[in-house]
Amino acid sequence: MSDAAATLTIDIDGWEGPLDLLLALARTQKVDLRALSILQLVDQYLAYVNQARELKLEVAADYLVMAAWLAYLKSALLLPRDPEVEPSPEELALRLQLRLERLNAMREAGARLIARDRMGRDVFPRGAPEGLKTVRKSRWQAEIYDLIAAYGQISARTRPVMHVVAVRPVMTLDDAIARVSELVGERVDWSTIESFLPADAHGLYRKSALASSFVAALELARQGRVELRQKSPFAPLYLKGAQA
Amino acid sequence: MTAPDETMRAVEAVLFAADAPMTVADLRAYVGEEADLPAALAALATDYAGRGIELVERGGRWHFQTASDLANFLRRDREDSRKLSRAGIETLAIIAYHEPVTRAEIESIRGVQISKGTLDVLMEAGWIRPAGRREVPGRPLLFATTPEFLTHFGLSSRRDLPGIDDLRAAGLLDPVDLAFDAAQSDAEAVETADEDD
Amino acid sequence: MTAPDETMRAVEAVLFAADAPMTVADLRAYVGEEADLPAALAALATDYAGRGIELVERGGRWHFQTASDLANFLRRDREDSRKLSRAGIETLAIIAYHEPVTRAEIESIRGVQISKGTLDVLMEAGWIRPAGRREVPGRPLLFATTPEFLTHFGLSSRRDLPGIDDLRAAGLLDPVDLAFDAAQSDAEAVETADEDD
Repeated sequence: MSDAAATLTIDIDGWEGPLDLLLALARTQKVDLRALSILQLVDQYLAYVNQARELKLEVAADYLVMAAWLAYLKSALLLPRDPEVEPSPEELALRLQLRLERLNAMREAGARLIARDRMGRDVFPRGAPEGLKTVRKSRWQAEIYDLIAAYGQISARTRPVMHVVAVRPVMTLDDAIARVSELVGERVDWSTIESFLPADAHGLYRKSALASSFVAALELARQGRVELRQKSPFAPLYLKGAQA
Repeated sequence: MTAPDETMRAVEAVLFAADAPMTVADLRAYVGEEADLPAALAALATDYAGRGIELVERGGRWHFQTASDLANFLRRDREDSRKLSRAGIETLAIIAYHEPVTRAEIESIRGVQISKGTLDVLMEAGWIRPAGRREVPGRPLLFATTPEFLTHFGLSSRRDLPGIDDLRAAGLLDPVDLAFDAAQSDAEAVETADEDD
Repeated sequence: MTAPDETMRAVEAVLFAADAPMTVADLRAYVGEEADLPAALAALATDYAGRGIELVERGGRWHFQTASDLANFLRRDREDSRKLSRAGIETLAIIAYHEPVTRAEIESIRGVQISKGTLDVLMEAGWIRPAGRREVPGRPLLFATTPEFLTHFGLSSRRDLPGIDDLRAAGLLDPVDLAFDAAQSDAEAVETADEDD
């Protein structure tokens, strides 16, 4: 058995992994892979690896893992069958044989492929082709929307910007002071600030009138012309003309 | 066309694969000393006469070439659909709205210089044309749109282009101010709703 | 060899001038929409059969090349620059015969990891390409051969791969698991047959 192994050069680097080495060893049996003796192959492999180690060659870990697995397979194949153990050693051996067959098939296919008449080695394309010309014509695309939007943006970007503040209905502070001081003179009792607003004031104008009238009331109180009264925060605000 | 002999086949293959025309001496180095090359070349030239490929001799050098009457088949036109650049579309828009217009005027309206390529592209697209010169110092060229421009954009005349007011109404002008006004009226709507409560 | 018609001449010239193999659709862009290209190609292939130049189809693409038996005239000072390693050849064969195939599947057949360089070399040669992903956990990349692979190795299609039919019939392109199950059921069938005797 070691004779078979010895026919292969001891050069662990030359193998593309343990399966490659196994296939090379299997071929030395000179039988169809389907008739391969797995037990014999295991012995071949173990002898080869041992020999390499005796020669103090560095043996990569995966070769040793394969060696350990094959040693286990061998013992399982030789010892009485334990029906509890799944998969059976025969199944493991069959799987190994199937893998070797597949690797062998691809190795032979690769050899046949590479031996074909290959472009640039056996057959040649034209050495100096004139080449074909493609004359490119661009068909430009743009949509009317793009055109109009672009003009809008240019206009927006370059036209002089003029800001117009929309006219809003407001009561100015001067108007409110005049109005409140006039009305307060006509009244004797405390009146709510709302009663000083124009009866027809609505919406934003009413808000503006209320705010202006409030500031007007504060100003008039500062001048000592009105008195203000409020019972608590947010309670109605009352005005009355100051005692002369 | 007779069945070629081995010398003819070899010459045929060598000339085909060669990357430059070859003299008889060049060929001999490949095909062999004994071969009757002049005979093989003459026979090949006859074989190829009238085909799409011809064997020709120029100054003692032989090569295959495509038949000259077929040159029109060796090129083809390809139309690529390409989108106009931003500069292109802006320039086109200015010409369309202001034509006839000089390049300097386009630049002044755009606020950016235009490259010559931009006008070239619009010209190539067939959308603008030179339209005389402005009679001012320097006599600058004027540009205007073409009938193809109207066709491409589905316009029956330039008057179909929306005016500034239309653009504003469509939200295409001054989008910042428009957004502001929209936000304002939303706010008022909310206030009114509050008062109704 | 009959006198070529105009379509044949045009196809001949275009393929001759082309610097890469061409599909019928490629040719049509040059020769014209109406031309009966399949007929012209078939007639040309017949015309050139046995000459020093041949018209061949590889993976649907047509090109002229020198006849393979003339390699000895042409190989002069050309060395095989693309010398592939054993790993490269095996990996290429596995991809070609099994495509599309993942890296893990290649490794499982070879019983060893592929170094990164191996796939790179094949990819750089233009013979393999990534071909999508397998929709399994991890979505591994798939590899397949290219049209250039067929051209380089002189294959009309993958069906021309040496011995592919035999390999398929023998189940040697099936994964080990599948082959194992098949072998097991065969064995059971034999056992049952034995018992019947």
